[in-house]
Amino acid sequence: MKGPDVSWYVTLSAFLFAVGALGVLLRRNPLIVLLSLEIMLNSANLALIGFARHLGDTAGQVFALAVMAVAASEVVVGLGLIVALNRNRIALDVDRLNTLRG
Amino acid sequence: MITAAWICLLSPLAASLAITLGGTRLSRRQAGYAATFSVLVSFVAALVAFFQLLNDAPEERSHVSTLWTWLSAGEFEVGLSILVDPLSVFMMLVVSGVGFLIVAYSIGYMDGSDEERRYFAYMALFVFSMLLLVQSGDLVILLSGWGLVGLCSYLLIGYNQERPQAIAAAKKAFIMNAFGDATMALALFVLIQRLGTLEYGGVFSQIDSVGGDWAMSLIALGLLGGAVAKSAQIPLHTWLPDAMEGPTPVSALIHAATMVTAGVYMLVRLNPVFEQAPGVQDLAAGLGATTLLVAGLIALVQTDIKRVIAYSTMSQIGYMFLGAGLASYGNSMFHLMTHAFFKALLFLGAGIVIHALVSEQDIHRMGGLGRLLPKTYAAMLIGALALAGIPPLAGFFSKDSLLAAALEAGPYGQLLWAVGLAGTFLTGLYTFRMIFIVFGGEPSPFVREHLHRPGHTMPALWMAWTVGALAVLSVVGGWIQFAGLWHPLSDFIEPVAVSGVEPSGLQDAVTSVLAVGLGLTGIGIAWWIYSARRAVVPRFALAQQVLEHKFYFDELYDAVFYRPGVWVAHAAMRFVEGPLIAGSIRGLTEGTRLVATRVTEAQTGLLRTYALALGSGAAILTLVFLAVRA
Amino acid sequence: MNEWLTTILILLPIGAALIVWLLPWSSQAAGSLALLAALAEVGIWINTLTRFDFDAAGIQFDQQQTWFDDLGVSYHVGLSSFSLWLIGMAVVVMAAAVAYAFWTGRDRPRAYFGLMLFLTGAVVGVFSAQDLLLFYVFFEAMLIPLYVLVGVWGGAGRLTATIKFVIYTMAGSLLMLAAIVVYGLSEGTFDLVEGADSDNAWVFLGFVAAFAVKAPLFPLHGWLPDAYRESSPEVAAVLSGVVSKAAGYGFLAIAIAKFDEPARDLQPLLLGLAAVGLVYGSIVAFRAPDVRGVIAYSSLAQMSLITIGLFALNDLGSTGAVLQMVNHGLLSGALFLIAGVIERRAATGEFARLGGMARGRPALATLLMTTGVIALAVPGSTAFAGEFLILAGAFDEGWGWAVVGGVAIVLAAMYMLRLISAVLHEQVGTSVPDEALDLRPGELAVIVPLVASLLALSVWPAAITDHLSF
Amino acid sequence: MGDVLVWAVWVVAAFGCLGSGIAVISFSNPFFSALALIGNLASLAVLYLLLAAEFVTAAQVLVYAGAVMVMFLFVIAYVGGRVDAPFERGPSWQAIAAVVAAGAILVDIVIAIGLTTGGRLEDEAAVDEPFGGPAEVGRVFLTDHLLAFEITSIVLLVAAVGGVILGSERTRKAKAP
Amino acid sequence: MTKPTVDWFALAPSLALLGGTSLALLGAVLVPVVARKVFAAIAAALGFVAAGVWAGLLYSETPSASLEVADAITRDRFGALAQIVIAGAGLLAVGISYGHRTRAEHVGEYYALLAAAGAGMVFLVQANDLMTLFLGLEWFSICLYILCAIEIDLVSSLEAGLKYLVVGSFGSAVLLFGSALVYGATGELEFGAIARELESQGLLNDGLVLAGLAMILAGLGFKASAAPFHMWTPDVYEGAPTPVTAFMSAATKAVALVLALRVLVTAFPGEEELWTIAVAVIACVSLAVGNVAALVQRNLKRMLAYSSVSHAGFMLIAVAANNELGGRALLYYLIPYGAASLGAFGVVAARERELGERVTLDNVAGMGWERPLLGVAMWIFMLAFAGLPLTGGFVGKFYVFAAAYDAGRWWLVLAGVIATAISLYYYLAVIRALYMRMPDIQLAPAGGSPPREAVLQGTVLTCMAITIGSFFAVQPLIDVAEKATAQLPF
Repeated sequence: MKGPDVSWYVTLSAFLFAVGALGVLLRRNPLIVLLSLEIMLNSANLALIGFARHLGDTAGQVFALAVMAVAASEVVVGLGLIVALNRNRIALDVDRLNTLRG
Repeated sequence: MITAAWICLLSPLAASLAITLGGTRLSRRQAGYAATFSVLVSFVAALVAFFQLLNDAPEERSHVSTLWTWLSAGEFEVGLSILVDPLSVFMMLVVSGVGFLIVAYSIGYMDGSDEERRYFAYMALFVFSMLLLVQSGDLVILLSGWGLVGLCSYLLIGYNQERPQAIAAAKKAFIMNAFGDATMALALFVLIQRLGTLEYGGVFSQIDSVGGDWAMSLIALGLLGGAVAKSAQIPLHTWLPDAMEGPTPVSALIHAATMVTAGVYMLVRLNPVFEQAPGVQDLAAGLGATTLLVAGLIALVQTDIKRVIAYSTMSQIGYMFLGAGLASYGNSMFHLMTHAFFKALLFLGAGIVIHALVSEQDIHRMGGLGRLLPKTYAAMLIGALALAGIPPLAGFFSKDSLLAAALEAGPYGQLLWAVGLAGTFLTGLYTFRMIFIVFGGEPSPFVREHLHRPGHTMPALWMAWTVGALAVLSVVGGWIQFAGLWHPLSDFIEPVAVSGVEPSGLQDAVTSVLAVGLGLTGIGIAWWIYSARRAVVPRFALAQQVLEHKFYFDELYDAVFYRPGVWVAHAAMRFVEGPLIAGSIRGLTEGTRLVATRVTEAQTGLLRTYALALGSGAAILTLVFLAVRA
Repeated sequence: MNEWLTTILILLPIGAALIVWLLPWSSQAAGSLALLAALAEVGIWINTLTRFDFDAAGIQFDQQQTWFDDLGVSYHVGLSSFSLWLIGMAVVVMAAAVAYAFWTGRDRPRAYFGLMLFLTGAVVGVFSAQDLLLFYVFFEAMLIPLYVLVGVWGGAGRLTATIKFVIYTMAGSLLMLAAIVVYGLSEGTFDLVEGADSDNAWVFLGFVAAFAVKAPLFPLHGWLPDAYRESSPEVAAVLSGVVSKAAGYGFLAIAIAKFDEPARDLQPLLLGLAAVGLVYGSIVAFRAPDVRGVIAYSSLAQMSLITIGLFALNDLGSTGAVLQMVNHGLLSGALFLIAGVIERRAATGEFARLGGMARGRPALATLLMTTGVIALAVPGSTAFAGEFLILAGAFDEGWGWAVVGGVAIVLAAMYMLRLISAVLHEQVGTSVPDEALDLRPGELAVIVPLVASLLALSVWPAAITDHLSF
Repeated sequence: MGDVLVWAVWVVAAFGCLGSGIAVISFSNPFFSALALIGNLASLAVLYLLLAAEFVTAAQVLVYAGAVMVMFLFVIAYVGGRVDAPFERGPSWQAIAAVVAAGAILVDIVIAIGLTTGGRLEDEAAVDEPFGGPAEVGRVFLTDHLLAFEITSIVLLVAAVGGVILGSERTRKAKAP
Repeated sequence: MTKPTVDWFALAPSLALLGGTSLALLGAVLVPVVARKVFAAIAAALGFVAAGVWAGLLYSETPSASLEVADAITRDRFGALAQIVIAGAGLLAVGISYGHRTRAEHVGEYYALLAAAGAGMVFLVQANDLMTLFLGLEWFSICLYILCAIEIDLVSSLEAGLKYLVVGSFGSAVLLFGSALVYGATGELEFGAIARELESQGLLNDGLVLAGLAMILAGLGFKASAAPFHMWTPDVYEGAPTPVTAFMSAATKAVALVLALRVLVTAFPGEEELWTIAVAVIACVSLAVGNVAALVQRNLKRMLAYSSVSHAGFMLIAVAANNELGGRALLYYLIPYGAASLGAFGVVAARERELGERVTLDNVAGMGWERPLLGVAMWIFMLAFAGLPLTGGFVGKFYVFAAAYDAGRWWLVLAGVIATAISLYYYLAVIRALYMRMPDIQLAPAGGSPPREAVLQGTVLTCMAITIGSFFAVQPLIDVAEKATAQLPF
């Protein structure tokens, strides 16, 4: 069973990474920004797992699992922040979070 | 002898310090006595030194005494040393002698001025400085004395601190002299570079090894610059008439008898140096001749009694320069001495007049004083005759032998001789113009109104006896030397300065006759116009104007130096200091601030911008890494 | 004991500063303590002077203690003959400044006097450091108290003045730090005694940059007019009298001593800058509208002249420069203190509103006149002696330098006389109240010793020039 | 044949995850974005399967697409989806720069892949059966990467604490300093 | 299936801090509200003290470096020394925090998170593979995200938290992707092994490695707040509670830079040419941006944030030197810099508590005279930042310059010098505000000075003592740093 080699996967992950980055850079809703960050982390995971298969080394998969946990933690904190912002009746728009500047 | 010389030098300094530090603990009159006494001590010490020196054989009459090393650097050393030799002793005698009389006169003249202490401290300091100048054994010490007399001159010209003209005159005098000091210093630098020493003995013995006419001329020119400035010779003469703002005894002491003749002293003292640069020597003589003529002409139109005398001083020093430049050292020094006598006398006499007329100095407001102040008139007359070179008064002997020497000194000398003769005519004319206007005729209304006759008070007596003493000296002072017949003074100075010209008896006689004749002619014309009033004063508009503007020297210097200087200073302030120096730092800070504002504007507060910066940073870094390596 | 002398000279004032800062002294007590410390410092210096062996070459009373050895940096202090003289000048002027401040009274006295003492220690440190990094440390340590002294106790424009002063100075000294790093690492040691000659012109220029700002040399004097005008008089006295000498010392002990070849190569540049500064400073001083301005720009001219002497690179020049550094320190100190005295009476230093102060105030007149004429280097004064040697040395390197110097002498006479007349003479100025008194005993006690030192030096300048070795 | 099938699955999954990814960042309603992300994660899971990472796939589906996304949806429901469109204000410099930057990163990585030394990415290591299975992953997690495992737990703990703090009741009204 | 031996000793500092975390968390639940603050603070402080002591022991008991726990961490003196610095910073941060008016119900968690962040940092400096690197980074980062936002009633705090979180996660993702690429190219996660593989397989010009290295650099640059990855710094520093800012400025920077040096020299020695230049350029950009932007700041915290960017630049110069001297310089620099940074924020915190508003250059006018201790301390800290003598900051800069010159990069010395000159302007502006300007109105609350905060003042005093002490005690510190750097494979 010979499928696409690892460069395909990595290229795909690069595309995903770029899409995620674009999301972070373009979107103003913090929730979508968080979702985009998830895409970025997942793209890295894809690369890791792809390389793990390519190298025949489980370490990559382990790394990916750990990244998942980290991503989940970030989501928790990020969502907590969004909830807190919402509680303070602050518009969920990162462009309006600009009291600190200059 | 050395001890006496040191006492002579330091005694006035001690008095000056004592008066300064004593402050109000000394009464005003005590200050005067202290100063007078200290100068008297100097004079006595000078006499002692003189007689001790006479005990030595003529060729051994040179003694150097060094107190301590004054300055040193590497191999170069300057000792705080004095030289006692015939020339310095002669000058010590003149300075302390005339100085003593004038300081004593001041006790009377300055009585009632509320800052007498300052005056006497300055006077004593001046005598010290002048003695330092003449006694120094090293060119640096000479220059120090040179500078210090200039300083004292400044202080005393500006004695009337509230008078702006006095202060301006004082500054002018100091700055023109500073210029002379600077050129002297440059000459000294050449000497240091070439010879490594500035001690007289060392300099004179090695002077022929300076190497190069150029260097030698530079040295001589530099020194001459100092002499010209100090002695108010053309072209650095304009300060002297203004210096008459000082109290009259100051004019007598500093601006007639002693300080202004320091240039002559230097020409004589440093004759071995100048003789290596004959061109410069000729220049000195030429400058002297020009000055004597120009000053004599200007004196014709002056209306201030002191300024008339001041121009005559310039003119007389011109004679001395002429003599010294033509290597007739003995006669130069002789004229220096007699001039000190009669010029001091004239000034002090004028001082009495001014004093009597409550500080009025304009001769046209005077008149008829001869009857009111007969003794003063007599004294002034003696001075004036001596100045005009009428025998048997002092001026006759010294001036004529000096001119006679010029006749001997080749074609150039003869030219100068002619100029000098013309000068004697002018001398007679302007001197007696003054005498006749001031003393002759009927008392003017002004005089009637303002004259206050000095009684037989203490101050008046101090003034009287000193003037008397000077009058006597002006009469007999010339008798110590007569042409080729009798010249102990020239002989005495011979070990220091060998005169290069010896006029013959015939030359002496011709010169004397012509000089006296011209002098008398001048006096006669003066009498004709100003006393007998047979003729009106001739008017030549152009000449009048030129003379009244003193040949436009002041205007010239104003246009050439002062105005451009001020302009440059303004320009420096306006175009360099402001925009460039202060502006550059302001521009720099403002520029940085501007950049800073831009940088902080990028800090939009939007996290998307921040992520963008991070992302593009990473992208660029990656791109660069890939590009560099692959 | 002897090897501790230098350290004691450095640490005594700093220790005293700490005591003044940390203990709750009253205003009077703080001032007296500071004055006492400053005078004790003078005493110790005299003691050092008597113990110093002028016939021996090299550094004396030196003490060395490793600071960090991997780069070869140590606490190494010691005295050369010229640093001894400069220290003497510094401690005397500092003592006068402290005394003046004590007499005049300053707000927040503990902070003030502590800073003055600290500054004293730092200055002595600069003149005695034998390790480059240590030198730099002291060089910068001078700046810290000065910044506050000008900035807190200065006049209305003090804030701008301090900023300019510090930024300028630091820009220069940081270049020096770079130069020190390069020199030290390439020599393997930062010790001035052990370090060999370097021929790196860039490193030399790094040092020169720092000193040229500190001195200052044209055109790096942008900080000078403000700093000298806005600080209190005694601080201005210290700034121009003492602190600027750190530059001269640096030129002599480091830039010239360790960079023979670059110094020779770049001699025309340095001489040129100094010559321009000399004339320029004199000219601007002549037009300056106030007392401090004249002194400030004359300081620029004088430091330029000293630089000319140093970069004549011969015995005449450097001897004259050291002598003139001492002279100018005392002169500048005295002049600024007198300026302060005048400003206390007339509440202004502007010539347009001054004048006629001589009448009835003989002490003021005498002191200003004496200091002024010495400052214009009237022949026979110690300043004349210094300038004479400097220009004689410069003449050896080319007659043009000496001619410029000669011009400057005349200009110096012009601006100094202008200062003297504008303050003392002519009509009484609008700002001069009739009831303004002559110098008070306290003021006399501060200024007279400085003037007396100058007069003593005028009698015997060889006291310094005969006791120097390079 | 197997190759073709694998390729086909790959292509579908790849386009699925790319498309859903783009959908995530394009939907103006966060609710739909979150749903699209679930699709994205699912497509990734398929790819993981192709890469013989069975355990990771399981974790992806259960933990990620399941638990995490549910939490997301809850929060979105709680705060209310605020609608915004990526380009609603037209292309700003920020948007242009963002596209350029993201594109640059993409290009960089593609170039990097192209520049790998000697085509090494083509030969795949042979792997045996347990590779990617729970046993193998567990073994590696508890031996070679023991610390990573422990740290993961700490991170999760910390995040939990953070969630508690940030989500806690408001005590007073917010005010700007 | 071999179980790895766990070197508990090497992990002891982290464990000590985790113990502190647990204790504080327990306290948050079990201890009554009145005593909670004291308890939690003491727990965290004890954690930091214990970590510091263990790190010290670790330092003395580790004559040579070794890899522990399945090569996941390095046990060496370099790490141990960095741990001591971090533990010290944490302890001082606890001191600054103590007087902070945190909401009572979260004070236990606050200290727990502080200790947990400390634990993460202490762990991270020992990290020896890409996985522990990433996880450790996230460990303390997540703690800091929460700490920044912990004032959940304040918009600025939340804003700071969110910005930090989003930009931080973005940075982490970049770092992670870079790690993945390096892993893919070399097949290794462990630093030493990566270096070996790069060497043996001739991968120095491999695209994946280069891209991975660049991305890892960017990620680390973000944590060190080096320009252009720094933009979060001012906002977060300003918005976060001041004690947290203090801790971040000292500790995060220390970790990021120490780690950067470790990763670069152990994993990428072969790419030296590339990354030294890159780091040098980043250093220069940081110096420029940090200093220039700081010039126009009025808000003190913001100004200090920009200043921390510029200091990242200085320390990156030491990293770019890539030699033992540079390592020494970095380790030494961290000590006075950390102390001054903590102290400066401590003073800001004190003023903030006094006034109840943001501290700007305007409202500290005359503070130096009102509060002599704080004023003098602030003065000293500013001098230390500016690198003026009598503070360790001077020696630090000197070492950095020496290292740069030693590495043949004289232009870095010049850049540093120019940057320092610019920086003076704003550091001195603080002193100017403290001492030379007088307040227009009385800003401090009426009724004299606020309650004395002995803990805070003690902390500031300690910072001051360290800042000055490090100037005089250079030799011992450098000896220690020398032994530490000797264990890095330069």
